[in-house]
Amino acid sequence: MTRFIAPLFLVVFALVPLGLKDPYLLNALIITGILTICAMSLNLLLGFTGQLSLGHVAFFGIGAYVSALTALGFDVSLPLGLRITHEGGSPLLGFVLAVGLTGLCGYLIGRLSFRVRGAYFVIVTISFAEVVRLVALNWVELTQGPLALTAIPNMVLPVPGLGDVALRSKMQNYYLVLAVAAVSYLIIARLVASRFGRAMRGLKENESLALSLGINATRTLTVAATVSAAMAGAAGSLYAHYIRIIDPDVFLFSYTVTMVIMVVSGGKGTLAGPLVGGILFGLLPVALRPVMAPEAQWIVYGAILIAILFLMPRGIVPALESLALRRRPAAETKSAAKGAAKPAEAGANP
Amino acid sequence: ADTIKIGVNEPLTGAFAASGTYVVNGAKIAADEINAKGGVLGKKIELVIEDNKSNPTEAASVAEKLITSDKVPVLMGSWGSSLTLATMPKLEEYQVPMLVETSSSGKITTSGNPFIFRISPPSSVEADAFEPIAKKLGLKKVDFLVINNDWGRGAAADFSKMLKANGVEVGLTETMDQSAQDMSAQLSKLKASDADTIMVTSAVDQLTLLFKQMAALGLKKRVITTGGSQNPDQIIAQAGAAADNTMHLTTFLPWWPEKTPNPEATAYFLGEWKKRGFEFAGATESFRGYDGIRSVAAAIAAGGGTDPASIQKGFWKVDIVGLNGPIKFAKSGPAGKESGQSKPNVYLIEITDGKVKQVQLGG
Amino acid sequence: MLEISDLVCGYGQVAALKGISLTVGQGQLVALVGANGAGKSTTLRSISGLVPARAGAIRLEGDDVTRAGPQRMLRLGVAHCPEGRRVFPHMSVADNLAMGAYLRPSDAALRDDYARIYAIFPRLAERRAQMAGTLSGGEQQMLAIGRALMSRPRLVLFDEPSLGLAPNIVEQMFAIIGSIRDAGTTVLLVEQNAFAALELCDYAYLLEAGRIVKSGTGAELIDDPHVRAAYLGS
Amino acid sequence: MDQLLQHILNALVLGGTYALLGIGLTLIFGIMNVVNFTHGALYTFGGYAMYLAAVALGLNFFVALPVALVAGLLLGAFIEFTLLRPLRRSDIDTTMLVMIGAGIIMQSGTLWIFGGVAKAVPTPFPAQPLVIGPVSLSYVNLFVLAAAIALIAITYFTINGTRLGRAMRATFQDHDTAALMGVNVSLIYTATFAIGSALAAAAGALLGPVYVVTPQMGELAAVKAFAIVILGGLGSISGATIGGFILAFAEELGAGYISSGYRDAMGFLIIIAVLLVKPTGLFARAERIG
Amino acid sequence: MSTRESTPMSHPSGTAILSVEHVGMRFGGLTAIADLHFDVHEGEIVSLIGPNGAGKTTAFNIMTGFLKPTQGRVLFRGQDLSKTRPNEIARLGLARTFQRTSVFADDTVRDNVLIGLHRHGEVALLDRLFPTPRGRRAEAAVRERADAILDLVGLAARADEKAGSLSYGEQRLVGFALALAVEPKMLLLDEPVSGMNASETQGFVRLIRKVRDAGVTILLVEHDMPMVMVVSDRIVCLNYGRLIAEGPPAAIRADPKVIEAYLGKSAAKLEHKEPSHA
Ligand SMILES: Nc1ncnc2c1ncn2[C@@H]1O[C@H](COP(=O)(O)OP(=O)(O)OP(=O)(O)O)[C@@H](O)[C@H]1O
Ligand SMILES: Nc1ncnc2c1ncn2[C@@H]1O[C@H](COP(=O)(O)OP(=O)(O)OP(=O)(O)O)[C@@H](O)[C@H]1O
Ligand SMILES: [Mg+2]
Ligand SMILES: [Mg+2]
Repeated sequence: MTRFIAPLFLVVFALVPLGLKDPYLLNALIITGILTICAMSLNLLLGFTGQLSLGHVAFFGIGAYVSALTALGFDVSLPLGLRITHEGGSPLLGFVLAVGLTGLCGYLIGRLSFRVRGAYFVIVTISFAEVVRLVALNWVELTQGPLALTAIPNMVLPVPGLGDVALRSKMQNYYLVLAVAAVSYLIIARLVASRFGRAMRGLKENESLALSLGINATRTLTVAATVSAAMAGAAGSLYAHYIRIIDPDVFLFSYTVTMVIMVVSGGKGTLAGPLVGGILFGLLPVALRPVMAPEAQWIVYGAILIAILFLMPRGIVPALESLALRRRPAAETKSAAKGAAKPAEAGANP
Repeated sequence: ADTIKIGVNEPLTGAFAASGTYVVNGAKIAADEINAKGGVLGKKIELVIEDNKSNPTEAASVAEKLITSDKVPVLMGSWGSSLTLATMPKLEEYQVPMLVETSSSGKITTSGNPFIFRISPPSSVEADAFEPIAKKLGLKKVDFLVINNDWGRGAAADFSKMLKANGVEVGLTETMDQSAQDMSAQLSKLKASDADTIMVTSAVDQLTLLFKQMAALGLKKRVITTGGSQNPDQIIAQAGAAADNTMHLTTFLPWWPEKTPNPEATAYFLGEWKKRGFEFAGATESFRGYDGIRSVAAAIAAGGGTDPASIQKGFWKVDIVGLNGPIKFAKSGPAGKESGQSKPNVYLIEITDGKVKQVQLGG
Repeated sequence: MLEISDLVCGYGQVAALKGISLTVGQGQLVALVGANGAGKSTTLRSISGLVPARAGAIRLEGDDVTRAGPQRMLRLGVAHCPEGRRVFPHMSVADNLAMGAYLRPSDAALRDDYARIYAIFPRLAERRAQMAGTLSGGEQQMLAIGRALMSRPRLVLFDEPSLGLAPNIVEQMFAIIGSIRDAGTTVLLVEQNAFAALELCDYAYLLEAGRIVKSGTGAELIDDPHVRAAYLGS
Repeated sequence: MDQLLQHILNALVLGGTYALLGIGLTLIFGIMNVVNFTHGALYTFGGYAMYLAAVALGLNFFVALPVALVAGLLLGAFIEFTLLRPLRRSDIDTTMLVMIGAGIIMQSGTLWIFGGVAKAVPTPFPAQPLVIGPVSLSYVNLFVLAAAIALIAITYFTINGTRLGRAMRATFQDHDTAALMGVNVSLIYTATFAIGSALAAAAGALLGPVYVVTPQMGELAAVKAFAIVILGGLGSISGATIGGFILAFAEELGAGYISSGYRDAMGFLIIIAVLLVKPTGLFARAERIG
Repeated sequence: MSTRESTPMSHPSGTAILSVEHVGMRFGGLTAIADLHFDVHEGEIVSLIGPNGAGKTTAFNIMTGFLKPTQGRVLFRGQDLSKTRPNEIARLGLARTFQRTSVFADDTVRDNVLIGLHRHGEVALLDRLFPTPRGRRAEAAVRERADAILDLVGLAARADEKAGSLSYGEQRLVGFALALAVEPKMLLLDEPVSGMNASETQGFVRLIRKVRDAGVTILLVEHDMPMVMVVSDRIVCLNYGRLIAEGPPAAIRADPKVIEAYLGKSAAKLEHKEPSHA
């Protein structure tokens, strides 16, 4: 049943702009879409490999900066008298470079930090994001630091017959985000369904057992981290060319928190989870804004988050799934609820 | 419509909540005053206040909402420079002018956005105003300690330039994170340097901490703060004796309404401020909101229309006396796409024995 | 001492016990045998209160304890030595034993109890300060047994205590269980080493797929052709 | 040289406060395995509790401190009881998210009630610093260091030397088996969270008067606390203490001699470096496989 | 302590598939294994026995790369495993089970085996990104293999249940099925029949014989002496990390050192019971 969520979303959201002319809501949907791409990419790590990255915003931010700097150009001097000057180029090239470079960052971080797991991985990712933020803040020559990169051009796409088209309108950006989201979803879906997905699942549940079965932990996790980072980088690039100004605030921890909220509330480790969570928590603030005081909006936001988890501890999509299961004949329903004692689980031996 | 809407895009939650709230309170006083006097162009003005959550993405979204959903023809905002910068593409997109009441980044008025009108001084303006004072104080060597954002960095750069041009030596430039609470490392380093003066740029909370920590470290040098967000009364209340003998560059003198460029308005504003139960301490920040809305109203009146284009034109004709000096927009930025920048007065005050006193420079 | 009637319990939608009744007399050693998944461990878990009963009753010396939690059961003198060791991995051997005596922290006899356990399992004495999680499997099993005895129970539930123990230790362990019984403690024993358990016990029950299918003295069950074929491997 | 001495002294004082931040979290995150996103909010809560007790109620500073600590204890117990207990068997990400929600509510609630303007809490200590040769140090910092060391010592003893502490460790290693030992598992969950919260609140109450109290004061504190806990090894009180001092020295010397812009990066760089060399943290606990 | 010289003669046909060469392992001050030295030959079933804490599991952990020995090395089919990681060792064809039950508790039993079969159904990137018929065929083939393995170990009826909800004994079978899914050349089994009763054990003996006959060499750690005696071609006995005896079951059963350290009185029973197992 939840299999149909994604195609349904695609159809519905492809039709939305035809009926919806309010640019503010379209803007909200674009931002939500960008964050949802991030959430999907985070889900690949958190949901499918069980590794929580609380530094995911780093890839988003790096993607944004790489893409913006590629488009704007820069001129930096490096130690040893080196000097790099770049004239500024196509935003599309920026997008490609953003994906490539964040993928590379993801790969390196993966190589380095998958020597550590669990809580240690969490802190390495937080640390990485914090260090990157401080570099963006302090390397003024390259990033303009807190003075921000402004006047970033809109994304440009080559359209056959029309030459290069700058995506200025909301509608164009909306469909661009939708397309990138769809492609990301497809990549994750196929990856997870493959044998590679099985390897991720094995590692998530019982690492030493997975190793003993020949699953290459480092490679599997590194591939997941690379793909995940590249997607977040793509989202960052879309963001930079849409908002058109970035400063070190793109590395705000609260973006990571938002991504985590989207993934876990929707249902981590499910394909549709981040979509559902993303749309919900992307649009919730928009819905709350007109009805109450600013502080109250946050309080209600937090309360709704808690309420969802109380009702559906494993997230919305898994809850829908087990609801669907319960409707079927009782014989098939070996329910999802975790049993009481689990002989195999306790203790030190992983 | 029978009212004229003014969009107010300020941080009411998140890191800058305190400042944004001050500005909004000042804005409300101005709006009520204007409406009590009959409004503008025969219509009442209506503030549409939105919280940008101290987050640039939200600031842009809020601008979008105010312009497209609430259909405001003019905006005021957005306190922090990155918040303001994030809204600027939207102004261009929808051709709606915005009055900038607090942000200090030079980029705001130099990047060729003709919809921007700013009443707060960028640090270069402040530095220029400081030039005669610096000479009189006889500064020899100056270190900087600034908040690590556009405001602090901009101040350090502009003041250094001005000081060097005047033959004053510039030593260290240390930065501190926006949310940092412990600055003892930076201060110990500054203590050991041979400069006679430290110029500090940061918000009031961090200044309070700095003065306390300076006292704890026994750091006794001349300290001058810039940026006008010092809120001296709060500093005195919270840092106590540690704040003694610190000097502050400020743009508003609420302690002596009679000395301000517009004593009448100042008295009214402070009276209202008190009547509404706000603490006196906040006046030094909230007056920007008050002046901002008054400037917007003046622009509407001068432009003669309630559409964005008339208001934008009207801004160029604004000529009123704000609480900190004349508000009149001069052209700034690339030709043909200039933004407006007003040049406020700058004063130097000093805290002695828990009291604020103006440093008379005899000029 | 312990009386179970028509006990039903399970996990999620699965019923692991489908109405079992059994009795353990004061001072008796009763064995519970059955195939993998028959529900032996579940029976012990529901007695000690880890798995709630869905129907039926558990009575201890006549009092209804069906809904009593683990803490209350232990206070009443029922100790449960769980299947699969379940030692506290990041606590030392000595701390694990101390946990066994959690409910009687200031008992003067505690020292004697440590000494007694260390005497039974000298290996544990050698490893007093080692983290339990790094012990070998058999060492952990010794610790689990010792820990259960630390509470000075009147009724002990042993779930496969011989699991992973070397043959000479298994022998020793059965001797210990026998001597516990001889000292007046009641024992309910679940064992895969059915032959040894049946030889030792006073009375035995055979559990299959959540139901008691046979009961009798150990010797009777050993001689039962079905038991011989299905559980004793001959 | 004088500057170095001063830096070292600063780092010692700062290290004490960091250690204090870390130990509350090491209980909840390290031992209980709850990724506690309310830690920062509890720290803030301690600051405001101190403000209310000392300024609004006018209590003596040394009376207000324990009041704030007890308030933290009660709030922690309340959070555990209402938010964590119903989700006891859920996985760590679910409870983490609930804690995120609770943290958001607490922070926004504080802003709503107290406004964004910083509050100051007066201390009875002399404003003049203690000057020893070329270095100086404020009395209030000295007091905080002493209080931090005392709290750390008490916590260390409670966890490692008492029956309660043993029951805590046992419960979070295997709660079913702990229940079989006669431990009242629910009580232990509540107690552990409450103690961890009380320590966070104590840190806020001690540091609030040193700094100022704002609704955001907990944000940075929480991130540092996580770093400290992991640097020292999860669940290890002595590890968290040492982690706190390491972080303090890294920041202080990094800012003093490398670049103040990268001050906060120093700690994180050290963390990355340490974990690369010793992936299990500085004070790993032994594990075995098979 | 070196009785190993006899092996080449007693197995003229076998070449060593696994050689443990003077391996030592220390944990802090504790010597878990000291100078362990023995070979296993292709097609053999060898048992590694010894008292609790003698170092058997530690030896397995070294052979499969989970621990790096502090001394000595292990060769598998001539290849030195010193620098090889656990997953690479599994790919070389050396699989193991764990003493502690170890399954993917949240997955169904079939999915467990599918994870074990992760190397199968290797499909091209294109097939991975789009559901091509070829990809689907490969997937079906893998599922078939998984069901065959479950059939073999007798878990077919439980295939759709969560592995974590199985009873202890059943989970041990899942562990065995997982090791088989690796398609090993050699299997290391750590107490596979613990938690099984005598009849179940007999079934398991038949199972491993079948596996051996399919060409898989087996090294077994087990405390169930009747089973060890009946199934082993050869037995290696450790005590305190040292090899104290090595030889065919009959010799080990009678070895006074082994009786003293390990077998106890049960040694006598073994002789008497053995025929009934054969
Ligand atoms: N935590 C659990 N969740 C769901 N089902 C469970 C759980 N634990 C046990 N079961 C099921 O309950 C039934 C009885 O299990 P139990 O552990 O009592 O068997 P047992 O007789 O002790 O078997 P063994 O000899 O293998 O230990 C089995 O079918 C098992 O699958
Ligand atoms: N990580 C570790 N740290 C410290 N000591 C360890 C560690 N792993 C094993 N040991 C010790 O090494 C010795 C050998 O352990 P091992 O698990 O190999 O024994 P074993 O022969 O498998 O015993 P059993 O038959 O009881 O399973 C034991 O005394 C154990 O306590
Ligand atoms: Mg069992
Ligand atoms: Mg072992």
